[in-house]
Formats: sequence, C-alpha cells, structure tokens
Amino acid sequence: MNKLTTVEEAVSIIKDGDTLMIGGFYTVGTPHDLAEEIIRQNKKDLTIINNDGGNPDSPLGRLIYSGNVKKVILSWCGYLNELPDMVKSGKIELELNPQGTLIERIRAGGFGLGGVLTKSGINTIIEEAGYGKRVHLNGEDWLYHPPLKADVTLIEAYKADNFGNLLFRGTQRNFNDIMCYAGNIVIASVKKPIKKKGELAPDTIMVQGPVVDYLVQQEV
Amino acid sequence: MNKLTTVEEAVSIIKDGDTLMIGGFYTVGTPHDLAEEIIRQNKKDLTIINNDGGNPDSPLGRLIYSGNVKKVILSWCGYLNELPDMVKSGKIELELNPQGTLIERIRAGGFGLGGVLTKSGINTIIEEAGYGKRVHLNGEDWLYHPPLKADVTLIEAYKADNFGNLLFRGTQRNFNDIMCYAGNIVIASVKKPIKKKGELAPDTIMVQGPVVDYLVQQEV
Amino acid sequence: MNVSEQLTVVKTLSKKEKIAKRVAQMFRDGSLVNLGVGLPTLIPSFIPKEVEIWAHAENGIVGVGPPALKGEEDYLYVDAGNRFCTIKPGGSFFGSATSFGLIRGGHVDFTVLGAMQVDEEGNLANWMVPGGKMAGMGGAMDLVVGAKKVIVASEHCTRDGSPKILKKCTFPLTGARVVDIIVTELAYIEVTPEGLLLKEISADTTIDEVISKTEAELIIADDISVMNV
Amino acid sequence: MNVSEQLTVVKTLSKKEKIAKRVAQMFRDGSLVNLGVGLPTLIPSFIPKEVEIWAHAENGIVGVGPPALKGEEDYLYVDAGNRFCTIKPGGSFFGSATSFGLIRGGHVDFTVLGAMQVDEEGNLANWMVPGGKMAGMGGAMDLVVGAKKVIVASEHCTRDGSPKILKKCTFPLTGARVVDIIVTELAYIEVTPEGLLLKEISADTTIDEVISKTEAELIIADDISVMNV
Repeated sequence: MNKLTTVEEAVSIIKDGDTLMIGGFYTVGTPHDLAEEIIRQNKKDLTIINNDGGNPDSPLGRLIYSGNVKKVILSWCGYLNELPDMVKSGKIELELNPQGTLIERIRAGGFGLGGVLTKSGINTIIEEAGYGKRVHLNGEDWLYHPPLKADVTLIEAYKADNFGNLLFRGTQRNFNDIMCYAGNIVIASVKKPIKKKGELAPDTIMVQGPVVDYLVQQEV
Repeated sequence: MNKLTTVEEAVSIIKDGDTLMIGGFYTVGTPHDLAEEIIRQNKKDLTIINNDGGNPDSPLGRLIYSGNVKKVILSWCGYLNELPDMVKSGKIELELNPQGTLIERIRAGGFGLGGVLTKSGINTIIEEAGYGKRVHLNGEDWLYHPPLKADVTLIEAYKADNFGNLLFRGTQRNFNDIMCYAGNIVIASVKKPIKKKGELAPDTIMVQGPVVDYLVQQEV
Repeated sequence: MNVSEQLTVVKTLSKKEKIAKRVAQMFRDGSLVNLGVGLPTLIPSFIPKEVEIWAHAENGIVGVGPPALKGEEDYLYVDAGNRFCTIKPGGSFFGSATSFGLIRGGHVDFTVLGAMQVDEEGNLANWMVPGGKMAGMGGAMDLVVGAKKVIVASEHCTRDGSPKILKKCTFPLTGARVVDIIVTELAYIEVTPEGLLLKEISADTTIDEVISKTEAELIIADDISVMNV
Repeated sequence: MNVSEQLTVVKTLSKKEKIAKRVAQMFRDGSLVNLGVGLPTLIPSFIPKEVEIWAHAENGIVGVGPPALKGEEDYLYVDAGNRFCTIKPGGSFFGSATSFGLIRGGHVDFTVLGAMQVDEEGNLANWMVPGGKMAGMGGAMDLVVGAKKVIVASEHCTRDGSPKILKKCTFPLTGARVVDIIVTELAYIEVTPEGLLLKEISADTTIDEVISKTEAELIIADDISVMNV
C-alpha cells in the first residue's frame, strides 16, 4: 500500500463533474500545489466546498474564476470581488452557509450523521432562501441542514507519515482535519518531509492514516 | 484566576440532585479520586452519565451501587451485575444508549447543536422504547436524540497547565475531551504535575483552558 | 499622570476609541472573547492590566496574541481577520469544528461585532446590504446565536448621520433577537424584554441628543449615568 | 511442512478457529477492521503475512497491537475488550467522538461480531435475551449500521444444537438489515436481496447437513465451493 504519489497523478484522479472539498482558511492550509494542478489539468464542471475561496491571486481563487467551477459552497467570499457578478450572470452558483454550519455539515457527512441542527441563521435570509429547513425537536425550533460529502478532498498538512497519519500546525488545521473524513478519496499535500510509519507519536495524530488515500510531498 | 483546588473543595461544588458526566471507559480515564470523594461527601439523588459505570470495585461502580444515584445513562453495564436487579426493584433508573449515540449527544450538548440524527438503533428496541424519535429528513429516516448536558463534568487528564489546558494519553481520552464542553462546571483530576501556562505546546492541546474550571492534582 | 493630563488623554480619544474603551470595561479576568474585524480590534489596548482576557479566533485559536512583528511572521499563525498573529502562553490551536463548538456551545463569553443596523428587538444586521456586494456571513451568524453576551460596538449613526439603532432592521439579519448590549460613542444601551434601556450616556452629549439620533424607542434608566471613557 | 503435517494442523483447528481462519481471508492489505469480543479475537493470528490490517478499538485506537506482555502493561493502553494492549507503529489514539465518527462514517472496512440470532433479512440479534441479564449494546448498534461490511462470525448452532440462522430473529435486534456475510464452522453465507446465499461449505459437511441445521431458507450458489480452512 504505497500512498505517496505526485501532484500530477493525485489530481488526475479527479473527474469532470466532481464535488471537491478543498481545505484552508483564507489561504492558510489550502493545498496550493493541488489547486494549481487542477487548473493545469483543466478539470471541468466542478463543485467546490471551501470556507472562503481564497483570493484572486491564489490558485483556488483562480480556479473559481476559471469558468470550470459550476458551484461553490462557502461561508464568505469577500476577497473574490468578481464572484458576485459571475453569480448574477449565471456563470457560477454560490451557496453561502454560516461558517459553523458549513464545518458541521462536512462533519456530519464524514461521520455518518443525518445532518446538522443549529440555531445559526434561524429567522434570517438563510432560512428564507431555503438553505435550512425549520424543524421542531426537543421543544425548540432548529434549522436542519443536510450533510455534505465530496468525491475528492484536497488538503494541506504539516507533517505526515507514509501511512497517511496527519498533523497540522497553527491555524493550518481549520477545515482540513474534518474534510478528510467527508471525501471518498483524500489527497494531502504535506509540507515537511514525510516520515515513516511509527515516527509520529500516536497521541498527537490529528487525522488517522486509514482515512487518507494519497500523499504528495511539497518541495522541501 | 486560580483553578487549582483540592479534591474535597472541587467535589463540594456538586449539589444533591445534580446531573454529572463522569469520564472513562471501563476504568481508564475515570477520575477515581473525585468519584471516591462523591461517595464520602454523601451527595444524593444524582444522575450519572458515563460509558459503562466502571466495575463493582471501582469508586464509580460503588457510587452507582450506593443508593445515592437515581439514574444512570450508559451504553454498557456488563460489569455491574447487581444493576439490573436494582433497576427491577425501582432503586435506580437505567437508560442505555448506543455508544456512538451517547458520545454524540454529549457533543451536541456541549457544542450548542439541537441533537443527533443517526441510523444507530433504528428499527430496534431503542426506537421501540422511545429513546429515539424517528424523523424523515433529506429523504431518509433517522433516529433523533436530544442533546445531553451536565451540571458538573468530572474527568481525568494526563497533563494540564494551570490555565486548564488538558492532554490525554492512550485510551484515557475516550469520552473525557467531549464531556468537558457539556458540563456547566468542569473538574479535571490530573495525573502528572500541573505545568505553568505556556509550557504545553499549543498544537497538542486537546481541551482548551477556558472550558475547565477546576484542576485537582493527583498524588505524584 | 495628574488630572489635567488625564483629561487631555480622554479628549484625544476618537469615537471608535471611546467605544472600544467602554466595551473593554465589560470583560472579566479569564473571559473568552471573540472580537470582530474593524472597531473591535481596538479593544485589547483598553483592557485594564489586572484583567487577562483570552481572544478567540474562528479559524482555531484561543489566546490570540499581538500582531506578529515585521519580519517575524509565521505563515501558519494567522487570525480570523487574516493578520499574521502570535499566540499567548496558555493559548491553543484547534480545528473549525471545535472552534464553532466553542462558539455555539456558549463557551465564548463575549462577542463584539459592528452593526449596519440594530433594532428594538435586538435584531442585528451587519453582513449584507440589499443590492450591495455579497461577501457572506462568515462566522457571524454562529457567533450571535452562540456567545453568552452579544455586544454591538458601533458608531451611533451612519456616515451620513442617519440612525443605526432602528425600530426595525430593514437589511437582511445576521441574527434575530440576539443582541444584549449596544455601545456607541454616545450611549450604553441594554436590550431588555421591554425594549432598549439607555443606561449611560457619554459626558459630551445629552439624553435628548441620544434620543434624537436614535430611531428606536429608548427607555431611560432611573439610574442613568455618565459613560466612563 | 509437508502435506500430511498440514493436514494434521487443519484437523486440529477448533470450530472457532475455522471460522476465524475463513474470516481472516476476507481482509485486504490496509483494511480497517473492528473485531468484537470472543471469537473475533482469534482472527489476527490467521491473517496472511502479506496482508497488514489495522485493528480499530471503539475506545479510540487505530492499530491495536498484540496484548501487552506480562509486566509490561501500560495502564492507559487498554482495548475495547478491556485487555492491556499495545499499539502498532503507525497507530493512533483519539477520543470516542472521532472513534464513532470513523464507525458511522463508513471508514471501518469490516466489523466482525458474534450472533445470538441472525435471519434471512440480515437482521442481527447479539446483545440481549428477552428476560435475560441486561448488559447494554455498547458500540454494536453503531458498528452494524456504520461499517462497510458487517460479518457475523458465529458457531452455526447454539450450545443445545438449535439453529442460530433463523427465518426471523425473536430476540431484540442489534440492527435491522445490516448483516452482509455469515461465517460459521460449516458455511459461508452471503446476505442478498433475494435471501441467504450459501456459497461455501466446510470439507467435513454436506449441503444437506447445512440446510438441516439452518432454519432460514438457503439459496444454493451455482458455484458453491469448499471453505478453505
């Protein structure tokens, strides 16, 4: 079971029409190498789930601007100035979720739960726009949101071993750990030289090896 | 803000009638010193949430047998041979939850979610006994379970700093990290000498200091 | 510092600094606080020395420290406002699921946000102008339903002088019935079940001026006092 | 080892060991496997050398290693069966929320459990006898709905010789329509939408004997073969 591969091979697994979860908050923790390669390989009709879409200069932002993305699910897109116009002209569909709802929908998808029950967005445009469905449970009103899953998850990690165990550093973790559970295929772009199985302390591991399918070593 | 206290003072915070979450799987990760002190201080009419209730020789098991516990919520009680008879004779109430449902109900309570939607226990006695409520959401049937909260959470940690940051080791973590979020007051019994703020690496912390109210140093 | 020096310092505070200074007085030692972008970032410098607060960042920090010094930026230490930051001793990093768990679960003691509009019911609109540029709500909708106390820290009126504190918000809401306290350069107002309770006014205004600059009905507190800023 | 020695080894396998050996053949290199208490704990010793599996323990381990040696027990390394265990290189520890996330989310490739009763629809009863002692379901209800493949590994009949593979379970269910494969010392049976498909029988039995010891209707596979145990 060799999980180590190249950026080219890892990204070649993505099919046109796939739903991708791409990690990162602003550009921290985003696998820039993988996003750049998705542009290069000209993958089409993608749906992308990410917190904020990066910025127009980042590979993820350029991918969203490329015309090859049919839908984005984000919590914020303040750096992507052209996105609202692209939405208006029908070039792309934008779904905005409260950030806490977005991460929890991804967790529900990855952890086999039926969805999220939250107060976030209740009695707001989120509910009016039909993104959440009001349910009455345990004596209270909640907004229900269905789980999110992806065909492929692409994230950045700081350390890894060749079994796929992952560690993050600082604010690199953000959506990255949870997204690993919600992708049918998981690709991690690893910053530091990838270690051998057993070289990471078992209590410190943030994503368990069996969940990760492919590892790409960033240039070191 | 001094969170360090004694076993006696920490446990004195518990009131008769309180709902307690007590960490641990079998007896690993259970704060034995705190459970023993609850017996000694003769706290009454308690509701206890734990995975398995320990065993008849452990402080938690003896607390459950003591007559001072009116209800236990567990996933398994195979070591507590007298518990079924106590239930039959009305001395104690027992609610059994699938283990994955139990931990997720605690997480929902601690993280402000409206409850849990799971397939676990669907079409079984769990549903027939009314523990879960069947709901139809996103085209599928799920069992809904309401969140669980506690007046006081009592857990064991391996390392801590005096701000309340906690680390666990091996299988000590089990329910302990998540239970910290679901208790109004959180007491941690710490194995290793408690460190100063800043001495634990910020990426390795498993429960954040602000969540923990009291720290008790185990004998070292 | 003698009294006249102190007076000078106070006089040089901008509107925003006044608001920040008043909000800073609400925190207790050990408070976990989420500070929004803009005005709320001015608050930390006004926190009394004997009070240690813990700043929470949505992207996964408890204990956000001061901005990183030029040349000492760590590319993986970035706060929720996209600034290179540091972390305080005792701080911790974690993922978004835990971060919003802390928020939704009521573990964040205070969240301080700006407002486009706020109203008598405690409704808050701070993320979207109808027909305006769509930027998204980020974590604001979670913060306003989850934090123990929701503080709106905002100038009393819009740039063109019209009221921000309204009878009823007209912009899309961030949250319904969520605001606890409104702090402006003129007033400290509590949202109560009976309506907006004016508890303090700044030294350089009058109750009448505050009323005239507020569309919402104000209840004047019996013990109304002067804001200590 | 020559053929006659091999034969001797095979002949000395107990019923339970036969079942364990057959189940062990189903795992692939890298499989994440949850092994229940009792019979399933015999499986690891039958896994081919070229296949490395990762044992999952509900209380928070991926990569459970062999039992701890006498005198080398670590009081915080305990598996889901309450045995002092070790952890393999590459293994990891985590909390119950992640552990059951792995289970419910379909990340566990195989779960192997015993059965009191199993039936034509793939219903499984393995946690409670009506009127019997109440011990609780532990993690079994999550495992049977979450794991990719649910394997029942059980002796074909109860101790008193009555069938365990029934038309309809009478004991309280662990899960409804959850079982994929049933392995006994006599047979390898797949649960299909059409019913129970008998695919293999052991060398020392006959189809008729299997049918006679099974209450449920069995569909005999066209390519029925002998279990390699």
